[in-house]
Amino acid sequence: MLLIECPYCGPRSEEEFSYGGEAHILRPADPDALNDEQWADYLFMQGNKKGVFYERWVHSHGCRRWFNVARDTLTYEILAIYPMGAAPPKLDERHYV
Amino acid sequence: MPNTHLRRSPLAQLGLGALATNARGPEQNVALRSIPFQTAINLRGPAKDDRFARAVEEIVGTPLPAACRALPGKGDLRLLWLGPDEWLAVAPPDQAHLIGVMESAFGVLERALSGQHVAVNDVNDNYTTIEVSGPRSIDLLSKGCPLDLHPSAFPSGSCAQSLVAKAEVILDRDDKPSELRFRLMVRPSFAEYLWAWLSDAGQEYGLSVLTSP
Amino acid sequence: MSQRQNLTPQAHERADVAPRKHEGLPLAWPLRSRYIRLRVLGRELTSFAGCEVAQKARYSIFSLARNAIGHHENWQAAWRSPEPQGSYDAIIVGGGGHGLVTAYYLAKEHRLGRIAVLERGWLGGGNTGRNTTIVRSNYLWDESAGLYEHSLKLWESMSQELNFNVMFSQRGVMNLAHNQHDLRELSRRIYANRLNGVDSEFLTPQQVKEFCPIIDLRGNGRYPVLGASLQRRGGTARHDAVAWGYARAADTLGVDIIQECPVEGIRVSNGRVQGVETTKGYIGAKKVGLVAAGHSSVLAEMAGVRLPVQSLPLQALVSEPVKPHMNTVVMSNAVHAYLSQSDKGEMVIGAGVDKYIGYGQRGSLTVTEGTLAAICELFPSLRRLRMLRNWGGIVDVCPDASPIISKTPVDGLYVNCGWGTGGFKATPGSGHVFAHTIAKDEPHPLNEGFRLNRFTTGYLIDEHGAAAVAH
Amino acid sequence: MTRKYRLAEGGLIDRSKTISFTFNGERLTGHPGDSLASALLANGKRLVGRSFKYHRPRGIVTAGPEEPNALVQVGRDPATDPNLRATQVELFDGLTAMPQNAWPSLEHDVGEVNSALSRFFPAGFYYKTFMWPAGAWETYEEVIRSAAGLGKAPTGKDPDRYDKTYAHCDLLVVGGGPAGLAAALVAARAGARVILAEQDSRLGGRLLSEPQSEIDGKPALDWVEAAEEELRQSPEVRVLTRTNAFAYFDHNFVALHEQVTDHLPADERPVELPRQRLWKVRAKQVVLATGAIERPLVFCGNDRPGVMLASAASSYVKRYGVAPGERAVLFTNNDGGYRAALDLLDAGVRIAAVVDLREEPSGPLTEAAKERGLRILANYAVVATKGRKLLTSVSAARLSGDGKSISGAPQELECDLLMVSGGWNPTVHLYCQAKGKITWREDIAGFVPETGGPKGVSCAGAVNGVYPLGDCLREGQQAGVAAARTLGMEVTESAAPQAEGQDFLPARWMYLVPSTAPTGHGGKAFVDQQNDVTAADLLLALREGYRSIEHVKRYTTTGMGTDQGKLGNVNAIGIVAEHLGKPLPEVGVTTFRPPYTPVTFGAFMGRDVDALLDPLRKTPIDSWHVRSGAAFEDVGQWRRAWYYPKPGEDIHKAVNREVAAVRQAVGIMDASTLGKIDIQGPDAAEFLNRVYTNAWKKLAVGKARYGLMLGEDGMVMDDGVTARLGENRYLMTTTTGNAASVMGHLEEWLQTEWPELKVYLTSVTEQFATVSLAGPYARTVLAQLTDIDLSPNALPHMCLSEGEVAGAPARVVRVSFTGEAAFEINVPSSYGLAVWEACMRAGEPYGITPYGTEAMHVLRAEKGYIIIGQETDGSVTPIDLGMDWILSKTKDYIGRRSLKRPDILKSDRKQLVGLLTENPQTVLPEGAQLVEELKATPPMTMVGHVTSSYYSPNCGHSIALALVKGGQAKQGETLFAPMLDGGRIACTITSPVFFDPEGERLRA
Repeated sequence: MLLIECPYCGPRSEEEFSYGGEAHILRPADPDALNDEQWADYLFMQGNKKGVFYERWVHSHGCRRWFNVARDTLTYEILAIYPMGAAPPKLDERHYV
Repeated sequence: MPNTHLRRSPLAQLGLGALATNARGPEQNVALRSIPFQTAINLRGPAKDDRFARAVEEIVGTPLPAACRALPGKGDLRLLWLGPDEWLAVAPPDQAHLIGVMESAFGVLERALSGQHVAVNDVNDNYTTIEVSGPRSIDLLSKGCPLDLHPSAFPSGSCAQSLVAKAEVILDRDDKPSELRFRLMVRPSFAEYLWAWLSDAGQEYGLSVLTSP
Repeated sequence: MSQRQNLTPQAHERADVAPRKHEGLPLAWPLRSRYIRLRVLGRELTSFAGCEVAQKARYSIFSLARNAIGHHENWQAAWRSPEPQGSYDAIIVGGGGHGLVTAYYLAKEHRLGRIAVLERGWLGGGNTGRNTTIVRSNYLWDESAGLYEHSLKLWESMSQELNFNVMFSQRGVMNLAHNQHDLRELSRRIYANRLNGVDSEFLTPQQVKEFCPIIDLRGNGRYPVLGASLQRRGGTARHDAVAWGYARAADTLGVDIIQECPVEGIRVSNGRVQGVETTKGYIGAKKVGLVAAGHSSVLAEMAGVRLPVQSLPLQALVSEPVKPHMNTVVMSNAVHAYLSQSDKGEMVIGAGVDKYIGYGQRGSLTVTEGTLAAICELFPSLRRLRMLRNWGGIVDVCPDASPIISKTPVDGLYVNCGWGTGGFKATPGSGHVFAHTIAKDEPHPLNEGFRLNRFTTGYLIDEHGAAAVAH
Repeated sequence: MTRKYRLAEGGLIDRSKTISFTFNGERLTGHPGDSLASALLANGKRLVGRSFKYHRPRGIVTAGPEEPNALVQVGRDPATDPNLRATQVELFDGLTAMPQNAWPSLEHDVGEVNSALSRFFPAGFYYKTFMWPAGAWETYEEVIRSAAGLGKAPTGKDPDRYDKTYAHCDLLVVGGGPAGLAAALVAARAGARVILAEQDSRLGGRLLSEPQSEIDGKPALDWVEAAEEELRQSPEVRVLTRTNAFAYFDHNFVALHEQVTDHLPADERPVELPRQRLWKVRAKQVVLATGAIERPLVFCGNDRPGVMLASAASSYVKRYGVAPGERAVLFTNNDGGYRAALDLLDAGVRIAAVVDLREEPSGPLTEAAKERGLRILANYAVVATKGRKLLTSVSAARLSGDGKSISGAPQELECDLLMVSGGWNPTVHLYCQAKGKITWREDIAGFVPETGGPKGVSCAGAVNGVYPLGDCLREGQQAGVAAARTLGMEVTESAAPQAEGQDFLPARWMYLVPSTAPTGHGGKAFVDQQNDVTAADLLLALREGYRSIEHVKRYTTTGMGTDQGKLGNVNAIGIVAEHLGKPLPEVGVTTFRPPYTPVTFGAFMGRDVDALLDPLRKTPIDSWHVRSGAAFEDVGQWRRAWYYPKPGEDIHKAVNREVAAVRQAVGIMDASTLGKIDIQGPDAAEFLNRVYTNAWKKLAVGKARYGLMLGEDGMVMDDGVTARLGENRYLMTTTTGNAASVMGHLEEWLQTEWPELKVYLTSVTEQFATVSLAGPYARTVLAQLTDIDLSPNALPHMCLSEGEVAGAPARVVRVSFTGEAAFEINVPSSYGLAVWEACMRAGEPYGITPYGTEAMHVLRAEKGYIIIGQETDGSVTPIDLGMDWILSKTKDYIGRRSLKRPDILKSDRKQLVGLLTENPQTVLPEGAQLVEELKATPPMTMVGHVTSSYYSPNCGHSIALALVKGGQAKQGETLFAPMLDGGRIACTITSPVFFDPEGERLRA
């Protein structure tokens, strides 16, 4: 049961949020320039990191704003929260087998 | 002019009038009240732009509230923060003309603020209001609301969008000097559910139904 | 509803219901005859797949009685605990049900010589030992129905094939419909199942009540029961026994099962797999099959292969044991719950999937609350039962809620993952076709559709409706 | 029954009141303050249950939540609770309890035959047999199932109510013993918001059973009382007794289970109170003062009724004023165990002997026992016990030099109570759930929390392996101070409460006590009494290769009973470690899974039940539908009118009538549930261009257009009509079911991909009620109610106009989902009912007919219009639907690139077609699968399926829509729909448009 600090509303409970998967995947500017494999990569090959993962959340039952979260997907520790469009913070990798 | 007497509260089916009293009874530690037909205007715009903020203040009589806060304006109006570029002006039913005032004012403003844009939406009927008051209000709401409503975390003047049970609500805490008071703005289609839920959850505290304004 | 000719009870009673039991597959025979031979040979060492392995005494009521006299001190180990060899013909990464079955069939049907199963923890410690043990094959799409039905047939002869009682109990699986949309989808699936040769029938609410008397069809309900599909050949099995039974059988065929041996790297050169780095050192391999459920993408990434899977927490729970209270399996998509009673008497309940990636093997309380509220609504007599244990697994979910059983861009590297909530029931079939894929370097006809590149070409097999929970 | 077991004085019971209860049908008495277990003991009831597998007679072993044996069924069906631990059930007047798992009776249980045959039922026996003949398993299984299970589930609906609530605090203290109280007190004094959760009915923890202890020079219970008083008086403190902290989630979220009225007689339970409550606590800091549980010894015959934990025997004497036996033997491996012998001696119980595993017993309590003249058999072990339904004697024998076997002849000690102490297991469950790491402490032979654990969690007292009372108080206070300081609170330093107290050491650790015969060769030494797992079973598992502790657990089921191994697990690990020759910590522990003790399903449900399970959303016009006798269907959370049967009508007659009325006269429909999204901003058109497949930049103000929305995977996601209200303002409609998801989808793209677009989105679904008038007289009816010019020229198809309708401010849009000329009247939702009623009145002369969703489905199917979720299922592209015309070729949009993937371009994909049955009266079942070639038996190759199918009174025959492989090129071909009863329906592929293909009517 995560406690997520919405950058706009402050710390709120997990129930108020929805998940948006991996962050920093940009829609290709010219989709037609991509071959099928590249397009599939954009569409489906989302990261599934065990360790520090940069992901998107939306405060869906609150202010409805999207933002980015860096979270350890094993310990569920939240390491950073930053707005959409911002570059991800530099965090130490965590290696789990 | 529209015939406002044609309007019907989303809770009309419940026949609350027959149950309602004017004040909370001594054994009753929590009270519910239906407040239909409130004027509600959703306002979007650039918070950081002074001209926008000033224009809002001029119309509603209050500066833009800070995050998760609500401020009183003129004529019983309250301006609620909903998000970084979103507010809700709530006022009694007779203030419905404000929407026209805003639309034209911001229309002018938008043209003046080239590159900025503003949106105004009449959401009067998109919400109805249920007021929860009485000393056990926080206990009652906490049964369904994940927010920390303790005065140290959510003092009077706070507002938030959250959940109460399975209904999305806008909570606006506006205590009277001697009484905890929360206003819950909820979509009309959820109103019966929310009312039933609050009535059920409030049973153990003793529950009054107060007369609607 | 004659206007739509909706399924009437009469139509079903005399319908072409699939027989309750199926003959054992021909596949089972070679092993059985070997067993017979082995019994004659007694405890003699037999060479299998180039490896000296002590044959195991058969389990039976007689062996049990014999051993009782010997204070149970003469039982053999179900499997050896060997140290890894320097290299293998094939390495299966993941000692869950799917991995063990794969190894078993590689040895049994494809006669691969040296095979190892590498398990990071203990056999069956992942989703094999964490699921709600439901087995069924009533999937919508042809590809899924083919694979799961193949699997179901293997379930029907598994205990005999393995000489290990996996307690496969065909007590029927019901899927409930709660609204018109559910009914329409249910009907579509029943028709498809029947034409695919999968047993499936429609139950009216009254028939649902007769089949499972503790369901409250209406109550004050938000979710009335408007009908159900029933697969009578579906049911449950003892999950741990599946891992142990296949481990014992694979070990008998010479497969090295190496526990507590996490894989830390996969060596690839010239586009071909060379072996794996483990905590017990480097082990060479001509072929490597990844069967690691929630950890599949972590492993595949070691070989530079990206997989379209997300690893999500999935919860399950059991009640304290009570005397027999229900005799079937009930699933409800609308409220994300599935329920059966174990032989021990525990009510076994599957809950929903958490929405975010998590390797922590635990889920949110919210999910448990939602599931139990739904269970309490459908089965009001269960409200006073108490939750005894609650746990989480990591399910690997594909965008189309169907698995991947496939070659990969790396030669000699194969992947079997993305089972979401459907993995346990598929165990024998999945391992069987995966063994074929590894051995022949081409898919078995039954897993052709489940290739990795379907995400590129767009041939998705959307089974979201078939999964018991929303992904 | 004799009252000789109730002591003349002492205990925290109210002797002034006598209450009656029944057990096993017998009427017995006790006092307020008794547990069911203490009352049973007071009544001399020593046999209370039968074991799970062997049906062996069992008695009360503990005085707390770790009880493995005394499980009872309390209350009458349907308000009955199986598997309650008698040690935790508070006695109340009128309580009825029954023993479980015994038939025909507790005294004479036929299941006991299992015990005689037990050598054939070792661990895992079922994996090895019941396989012959193939397919007979289910027959065996029925027998096994009826023998298994413990209590009985209720058969009817639970009459009780449950509650749940969130709570927030600065500090959550779990455990109301001395350490927990000390922590709570100091934090409360610093002004912290504190929640103190205690599973017992009273605060005090171990002190309740050690009333002789002193704190700050006063009786310990006086200190407890003062502490409780102070805490209850503090406004920011919440003291929760009868509350079990059962699960620890991420970020300091802890779930508590409070039993609110279970302890009250049925007629004293306030109706307004729930039976139980689930607390969902988010704490900034947590102090776990969860204590420790005494560990039993594993020896032959250790499950006989009369064998009890030493600390439990003390509890019965000290807390409940009950002598748990008449003549006792103590079997211990540590000094602390002697406390029970002394307590019982003080209470006048004879102590036959102390059997001490230690070679040279010493320690303060041992010395006290020696002084009192107790007979101590040093370096001795209990090797057997006797007595069928109650212990009559134990055999003790001297240990060999290495302690691994017995030397010398056993001697028999007569007794009816054997008190056992094998050391203590710190209760680290919650700490482990909090992802704290534990470490093995050799000196106390226990797993304790590692120091420096997870953020915000600390442990205090016995859970840390700290036993002396004074140390527990000090640790508790320190933890409270540290928590408050972490939160930035001022804490004034004060001395911790002072108390004497001692450890239970020295001890001699032995996980499996040797017996006269090798393990498994006679006599059963139980590790897990509830699941009947013996030491021999563990060794068998190891022998068979199940060497991981998790395998041992699963193979033998040790620790999987309702007590979750609170007594047995460390012994099991110890035995496994010894056998494998590994250090104990290397074997490791099994996962500490929640809940700590079982929690009622009803508590998780709370009030999310019946009508409150899920919101049932109603439109502003819903009450009219109810009054008019509508049948409803649920669409997502919405309740929608399905059809309006008149007396004597079934669904078909009603729908046929409604469908005909729309085509021939005028129909009225409540379309308020459609999603509505206000889109404003200078880039609104560009935004629509990106999210819809067709072009939007040229739509004029006052006009509307149909749009199709795809997912980025190219699959159809939603559709609807969007109107341009102003220069920079549009109103989008979505399907009912997708309103929220479309809004989410649009916000996601806007905020995460296209933040540069100047667009604001606002959901206004419920701002408007939507009344749809359709049919030849729709215009005539509406014209009576409005000043808006409705003429086809002034308001043509797909145009809108604003004005007043029936006194309400309205926007009228000419949009049709029926193929008739139709007017969608949008009014603020509070006016919805009035406008609907006005339309009904105005339409009466024209035969206005309300129609529901079913008729709407038929009408649109006649026109070949799709319904999202019916013709589409997430795997259908617009090309498949024959809607290529709506795909812009000149701009990009979400999903466009995906439509160019090879498998999407194939011509044999399933495509939308119409179907006409051979017999026009036959209606294909929806969901029916289609084949080109019939075979006698399955499998048959399916080429498609029926998505929608109805009888069309307007066409005079049945119509169906279907998705068929390559269907668009197969017009005129015949397909068959095999029926479940062996029949088949032949049909011909046609165009999906069955009615008015030119669309003249809707433009009328």
